Amino acid sequence: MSEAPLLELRDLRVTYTGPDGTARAVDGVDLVVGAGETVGLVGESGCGKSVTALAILRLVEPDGHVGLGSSVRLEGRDLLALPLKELRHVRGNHVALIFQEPGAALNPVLTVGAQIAETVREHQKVSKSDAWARTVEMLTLVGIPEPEVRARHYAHQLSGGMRQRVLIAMALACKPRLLIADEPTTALDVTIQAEILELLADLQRRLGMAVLLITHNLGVVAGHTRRTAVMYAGQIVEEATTGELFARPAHPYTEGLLAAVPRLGERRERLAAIPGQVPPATAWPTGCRFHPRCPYAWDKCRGEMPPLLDLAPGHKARCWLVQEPVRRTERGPGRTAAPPHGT
Amino acid sequence: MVIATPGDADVLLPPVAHNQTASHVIERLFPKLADLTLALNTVDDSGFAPVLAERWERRDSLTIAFTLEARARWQDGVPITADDVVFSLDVYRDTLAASPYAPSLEPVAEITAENARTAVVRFRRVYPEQLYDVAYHLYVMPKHLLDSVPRARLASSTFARAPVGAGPWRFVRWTPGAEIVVEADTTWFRGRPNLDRLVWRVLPDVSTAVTALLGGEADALEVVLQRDDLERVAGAPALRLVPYASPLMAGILFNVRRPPWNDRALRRAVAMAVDRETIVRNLFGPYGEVPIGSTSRMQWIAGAPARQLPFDTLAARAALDALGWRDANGDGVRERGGRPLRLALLVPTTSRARQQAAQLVQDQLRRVGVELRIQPLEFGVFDRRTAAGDFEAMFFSWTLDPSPVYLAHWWRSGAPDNRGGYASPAFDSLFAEAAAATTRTEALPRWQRVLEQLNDDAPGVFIYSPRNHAAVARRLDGVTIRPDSWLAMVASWRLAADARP
Amino acid sequence: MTGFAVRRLGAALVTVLAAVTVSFTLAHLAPGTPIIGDAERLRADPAVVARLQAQFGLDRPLPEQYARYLANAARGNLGESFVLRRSVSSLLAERLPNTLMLAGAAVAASFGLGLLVALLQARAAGTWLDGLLGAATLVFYSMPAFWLGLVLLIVFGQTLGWLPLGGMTAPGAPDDASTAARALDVLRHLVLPAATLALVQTAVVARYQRGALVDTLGEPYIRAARARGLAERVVLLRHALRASLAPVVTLAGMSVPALLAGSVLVETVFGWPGMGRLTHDAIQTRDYNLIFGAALTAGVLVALGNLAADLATAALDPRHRA
Amino acid sequence: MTPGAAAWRRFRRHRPAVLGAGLAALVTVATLAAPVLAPHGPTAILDPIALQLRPPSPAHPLGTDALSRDVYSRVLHGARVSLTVGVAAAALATIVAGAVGLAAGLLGPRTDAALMRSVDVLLALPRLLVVMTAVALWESLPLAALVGLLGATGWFALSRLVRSRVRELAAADFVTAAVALGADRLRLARHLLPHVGATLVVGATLDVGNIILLEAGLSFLGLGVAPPTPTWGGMILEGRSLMFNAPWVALGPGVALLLTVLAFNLVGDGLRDALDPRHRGAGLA
Repeated sequence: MSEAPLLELRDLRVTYTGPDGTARAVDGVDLVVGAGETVGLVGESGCGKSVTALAILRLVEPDGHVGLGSSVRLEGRDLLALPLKELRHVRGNHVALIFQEPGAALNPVLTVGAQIAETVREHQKVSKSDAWARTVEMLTLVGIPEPEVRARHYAHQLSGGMRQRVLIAMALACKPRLLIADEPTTALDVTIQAEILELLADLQRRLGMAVLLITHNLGVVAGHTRRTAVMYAGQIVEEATTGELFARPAHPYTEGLLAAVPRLGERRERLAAIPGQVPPATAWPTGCRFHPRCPYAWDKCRGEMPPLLDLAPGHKARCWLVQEPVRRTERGPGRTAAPPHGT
Repeated sequence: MVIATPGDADVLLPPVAHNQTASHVIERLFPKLADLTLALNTVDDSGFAPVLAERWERRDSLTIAFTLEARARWQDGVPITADDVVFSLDVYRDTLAASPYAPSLEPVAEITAENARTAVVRFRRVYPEQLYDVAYHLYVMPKHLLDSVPRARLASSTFARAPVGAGPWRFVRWTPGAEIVVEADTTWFRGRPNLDRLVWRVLPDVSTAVTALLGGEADALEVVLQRDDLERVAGAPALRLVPYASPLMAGILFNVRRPPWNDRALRRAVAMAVDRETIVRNLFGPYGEVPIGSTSRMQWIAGAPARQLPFDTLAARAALDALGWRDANGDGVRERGGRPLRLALLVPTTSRARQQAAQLVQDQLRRVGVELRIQPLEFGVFDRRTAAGDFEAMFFSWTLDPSPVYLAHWWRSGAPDNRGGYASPAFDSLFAEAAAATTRTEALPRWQRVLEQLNDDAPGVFIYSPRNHAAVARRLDGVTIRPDSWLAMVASWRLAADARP
Repeated sequence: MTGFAVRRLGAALVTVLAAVTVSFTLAHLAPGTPIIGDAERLRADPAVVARLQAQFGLDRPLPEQYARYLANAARGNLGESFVLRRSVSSLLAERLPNTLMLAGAAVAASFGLGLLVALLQARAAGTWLDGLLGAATLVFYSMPAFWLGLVLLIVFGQTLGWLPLGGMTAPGAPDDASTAARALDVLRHLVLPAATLALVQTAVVARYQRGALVDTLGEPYIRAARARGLAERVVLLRHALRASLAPVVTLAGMSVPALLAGSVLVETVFGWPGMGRLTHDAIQTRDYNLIFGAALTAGVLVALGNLAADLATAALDPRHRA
Repeated sequence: MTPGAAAWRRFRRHRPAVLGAGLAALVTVATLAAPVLAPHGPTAILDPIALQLRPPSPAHPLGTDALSRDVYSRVLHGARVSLTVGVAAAALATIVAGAVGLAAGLLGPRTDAALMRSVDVLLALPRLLVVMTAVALWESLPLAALVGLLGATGWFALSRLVRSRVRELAAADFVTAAVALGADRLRLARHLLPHVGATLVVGATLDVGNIILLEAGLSFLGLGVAPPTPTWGGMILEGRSLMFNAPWVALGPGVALLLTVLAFNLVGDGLRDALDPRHRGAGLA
């Protein structure tokens, strides 16, 4: 048979236990990322996408717990079963992670160069000076001017875009096979966002790695990913090739997200948003978890949780509308009167 | 030999040193003309042994001529001359040097250097203890090293911290707060001491000193005073207790200038309410005693059968009632004319024994309706306030002089150390008679009357006189202690034969 | 940078001045007069007293005495101790190193131990080990230092007999003792007093540092470091500890007043010949010049501590290098 | 759930804090009921010869001291001075800290700068030494003066906390609104006081322990309340010279001191965690 995919999540579940009860932050996620592929994972904050990213590298411990039946396979090896020592060899080396707040992800009291070099030295048996050379090389690669000088700077001495470049350099220093980028541009200026995305795309081509791009903004995945999965309330609610998803969104949530994407040349007073908020992870609604916010919801949605239903080859959605598409036309989204903001 | 000492020396210069540790070190380093022998007979000349002076002669009733030892040298090699003796008296007398010992040398009119080896002392008046005063209270110091130092600066001079003497011991070093070291002068003209060096180790208090002794960190301690410490030493196989008569006497002194304590009957009543025996047993167990009056065991008059006030609570209560002090309001304290019978007692914080005794007295007086208020004061403040007469009662502890004549300092009308203001013509005349006696047999009954006069007038309550015990390591032999100065004979102490390396 | 230095220096000067002024004010507000020499000298002769008063300048009006004192102090002349009859500066010079040794050892020990405890706790935050160590530090934090000293003295000095009972050196060390033997001797005497002072301070450091570490371990950059595959040891020591060290180092610099106060009690218990005991004696005997000298020294030490804290903070946290 | 109830719930869940509160209550009861609980008077000399320095026994659970007094009874009575001084001085310090903190936070930048610079300097003074100097120089100080002295030297750090809390609040909407409505500063202070209350209560509780230790330290140096009134520090001082022969004399008061200070520190930690949610995690686990 064919080789195992690069990354394969099966029934990933992550729970947190706190004073308010147990939060099922990630609740049965299946996801596959092929070698060299770019996949988008989209959803509002609080829907579990960041936790999914962390869980891949088992970074949710000790506060969070990964479900017993879950598996995270990297080229067939289950990372969840790996001893910590071997897992560390995967972290930063085979799979790298970049976070949304480039400022917060850099240690303020170490120079950025030192942080890149230490990563290199952690995973490769190289001398200090070689690691430093590699650091400068990587900073050059991500387009930082005067890399020698910048390497000796601290995070607070760099601009936001510069910091994100540093993080990318750091993530790529060991030539990982998979880069998980969690909201890599959210904290940045719009102009810099584009630059960073271009840089990522460029590097991906040159280094031949796979990218899992996590964002709340569908606009970011457009043009950058081949496939996109949409997450809501700890679950994947829709998955398709990016083009298909934009062309034929099947899940009302996806529709909502698409409506929120600012289109070029379009100036609107306010982004069309999905009414309401993601419910707290300790109390997911019964039935379809989106039903309280869904303009189409009917009794079935409230009583029974839909499975991921195949819609077309490679296009799945977790919505009863897939079975009863007729209901979509009966009740348009515009008819719900929703409060402008959550309470 | 390591001597544990609770408290560092202040200065190592005889006329200006004040504390015990300093005087012990000074006594090892500087020579006197002559010294007392073990008998502590201060009255006639037979009680003295030559030190710096090889002999002396009485030229008349006011003059003694001392011939200095020819071999005597300062430890820097310079010979000791009569000029040094003249110079030393001058320093003691100089008001700029402000020596506390000046009053003891008051009877000396002048000292002249007849030639390099002869110093002639002239006294102001005829009295039996002339030799004692000039020999015992005057240390001879090197003029050639001290002459250039301004008198007011003597105490802070480098000499006072690293003295050059001419005693049987030679100064080695002084590490303030830690230790003072002297070593045997092997060339000393009266023969070298047996031990090689003496180290005074400064420790925070007696209890720690005892523990240091028990742990083998020290060999000797001047006084182990309290019962619990004594029992610890007594139980230690490597140590022994060497008893000797104590120069110490402690008790409560009333300020008789302050009413109602000018009332002799009131003082007597209070004195009768104090159970001195219980206090002594509490403080010292079997190792202390109730003094017969204003004297200590060390003084030769301590054996006189003097009459004392009895401990008699009933009599005390009756006397207080009779004086009109009654507890009308039932608060447990007697009052008269609306004024409660209260006595404020100053006690120095430095003395554990006095603190403890004061609280016992407080308890005993409470039983007869007298309220004793204890005011603990730091020693310096205690001393200053009592010297200024700013007190109602003080808990004193006096280190007495070997000579009973010095009792005058405390009790004679207007005497410098008469802090309580006691003034009794009867006492003054009895005292004069006693001091004029030229033999002990003649003097003893007269001293007894002196003591009885004090007991009757009760200017104070004479509570305890400890039986001193030095703690000494068993490896030391030949340990003889002269009560007035426990290390006086240390030159003859030696290591026991089986302890020699 | 110059502005920074000038500001710091100014603050230091104000601290020193405040220490002297407070002691001067307290001393002169108090009833009674200073004891010159001692009571017996006072009794000697009123003329002598007057002359001594004049000699020490105590007959002048207060503001003049104060100004005079400051002027002399600025020239390095702290006057003479009334009681010990030596120059105050020589007394301070003699005692200060001992206290610095004691406090230095205590600071070093409390830091090492405090950080270790904090690391153990933070790594196991929320577990029984964390709770146990937390309870232990709180107990030491609540313990009177002088009492702890007594207990240590009984246990290690008397019962076990491992360590000396007080003082700084064994008595009568031979003059030819080697430097190493002397150092070892002082070290043996140092253990208990330093441990007493250190244990209380350790509790402070550990409590503070645990909190800082737990906060830091929740920072995104720690997760980022873990995500890069760094060993837990590296994450804890190189990333979390370093990043959370600045506040506790500041705390150390600011702990000079507490250390000075602690040294008074601990030196009294152990008979350690340091500044604390000297100050205590000076206060007890109303040795004015010595009190002022001690206050001045304390002020200088506090100012230096603050300065050291500033420098260390700047060294540890690049964000503060402004 | 009101914030108060939430805080109370958090405090109740904080097991060490509950333990501390229990201990503190116990000490308080001991203080008030000492005459009933103690088998002997604190100054009662039982038998100065036969009962001197007896080790602990059923009759004298903590032994007797050099004057044959019952150490247990003295420890019970000693709680009075410690607790009175601790609570009263902490209360005083807290009031001053609150006043200074509010003044600095509300009276404008000049007052603020002046007050906070002064606090900086005052913080640099070793508290024990200052108090020691004052106590020693005044020879005998009544208890009230001691309380005053300890209170007057205890507000520096807390005033700074209060001030920063006030500044934080001053930026809050309701204060801006109040100012816009022309509320005078006194009114404003009244508005703010409940909000800085948590900071004050926590500070006060933690300072009680500190002050008790300080008072004990002074007594240990012989600078405290005069005998025969029993104080824990004074008892340790008495026990100090006896520690090799009769360690129980210093042991009893030392443990009492430790437990009392521990109690207040536990309660203080618990209160801080309960009242100041931002601080949670940084305290004791």
